[in-house]
Amino acid sequence: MKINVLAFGQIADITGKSELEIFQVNSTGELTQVLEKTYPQLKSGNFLIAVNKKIIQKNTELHNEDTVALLPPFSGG
Amino acid sequence: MKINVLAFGQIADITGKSELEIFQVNSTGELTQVLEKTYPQLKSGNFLIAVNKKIIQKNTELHNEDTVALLPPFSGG
Amino acid sequence: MKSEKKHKVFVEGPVSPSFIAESIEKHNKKFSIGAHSIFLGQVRNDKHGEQEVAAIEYTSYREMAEEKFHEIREDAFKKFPLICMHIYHSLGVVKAGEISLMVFTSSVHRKDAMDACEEIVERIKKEVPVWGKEIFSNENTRWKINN
Amino acid sequence: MKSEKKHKVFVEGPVSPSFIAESIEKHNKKFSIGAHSIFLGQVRNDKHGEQEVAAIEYTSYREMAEEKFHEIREDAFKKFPLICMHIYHSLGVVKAGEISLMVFTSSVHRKDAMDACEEIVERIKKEVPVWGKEIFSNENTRWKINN
Repeated sequence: MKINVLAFGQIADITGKSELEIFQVNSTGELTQVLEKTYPQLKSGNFLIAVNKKIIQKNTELHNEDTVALLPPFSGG
Repeated sequence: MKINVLAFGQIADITGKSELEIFQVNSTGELTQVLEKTYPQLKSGNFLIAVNKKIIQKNTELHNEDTVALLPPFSGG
Repeated sequence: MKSEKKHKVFVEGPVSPSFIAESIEKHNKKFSIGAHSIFLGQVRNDKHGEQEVAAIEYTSYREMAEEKFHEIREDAFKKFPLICMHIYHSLGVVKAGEISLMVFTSSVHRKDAMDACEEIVERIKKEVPVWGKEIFSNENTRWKINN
Repeated sequence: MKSEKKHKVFVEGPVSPSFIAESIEKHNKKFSIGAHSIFLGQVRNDKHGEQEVAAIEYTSYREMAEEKFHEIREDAFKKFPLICMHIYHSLGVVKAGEISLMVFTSSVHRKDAMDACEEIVERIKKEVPVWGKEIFSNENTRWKINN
């Protein structure tokens, strides 16, 4: 069970890299708990989560090779 | 007492010229009566009247050398 | 009246894309601008029975139109926090597919430029004494009606 | 997904005025168009204390952004009777005074192009995963916040 994690903007500044692999997590809730242990600054929670490019609003089950993106507030344009 | 009359667009098509001089009229009402005698097609009344570049909404007194413009519906842009 | 001369609106013939590009480029030292809104009016080949519009010939009551453009300009600067505003309108013949009106507003934030641009376009259509004569492919003509 | 490739949105660096002119010119054989509405986002030299923004570096979650641009495009064509729509957004460094976003809509009548353009710009700002990093003259950086 492997989850590909993508970090952007301010979140990538915190993680220090834009791609991570996280193993043995079954939901987005578990994933963020794991990430927050390694990167306590993520606890501020100022980001949305997209699973396979779709933004999710609540805890979501994950499957092997899913891609989870951590999206800080957009500032394009 | 001389009034300079400017005609534009469809109105100039009716009058056949874009500039006219009309004498001895004291108001826009009198002026249009005079014009309608010469150009009966003006009776349709599909135009606004500007006195010295300001559109007027009701019968307006005229003075020597005033400029009265006959303005059919605008279609710029 | 001097400020009207500074802001020449009427151009002979169409507003060209290269002219528009130059207008845009001139703003690249105005560092407080965050948003430009540009409206372009293009001549359509409207059908009328079997004929279609090949061009529009624009005429104007020029002195009054220039005063009205000035008034619209001043009102927009009062109502919206604009940094720049440019209006160009064609006189003479503009062919189908060519551009006859450009309204170009610039502001710090997008909403002001967009709202101002829209309002200026509406006012030009309603208030400025300009007339378009549609010239059909067979050389018949008809006075354009704005909606 | 094929149609996203047909409508490439991201460009490296700024959107140049000459590119905008070419985009406009390409519509001069589309004779049913009566109105173009163009929005341009320009990089401001916003002040932060004593520093000022010299440039913005744009990054994106590209695959998701392209899907979102596609969705915004499809929705706009469904909602408004548009003839054409073009969206260009910069990636990489865009200096103050340069253009980082162009939304270009065309329709028969002006209201459709203007309303669509405005709605597309709002949706891009809110929904598309793009991030701007402000680079100050002293090379400090700060993540941009949209309002």
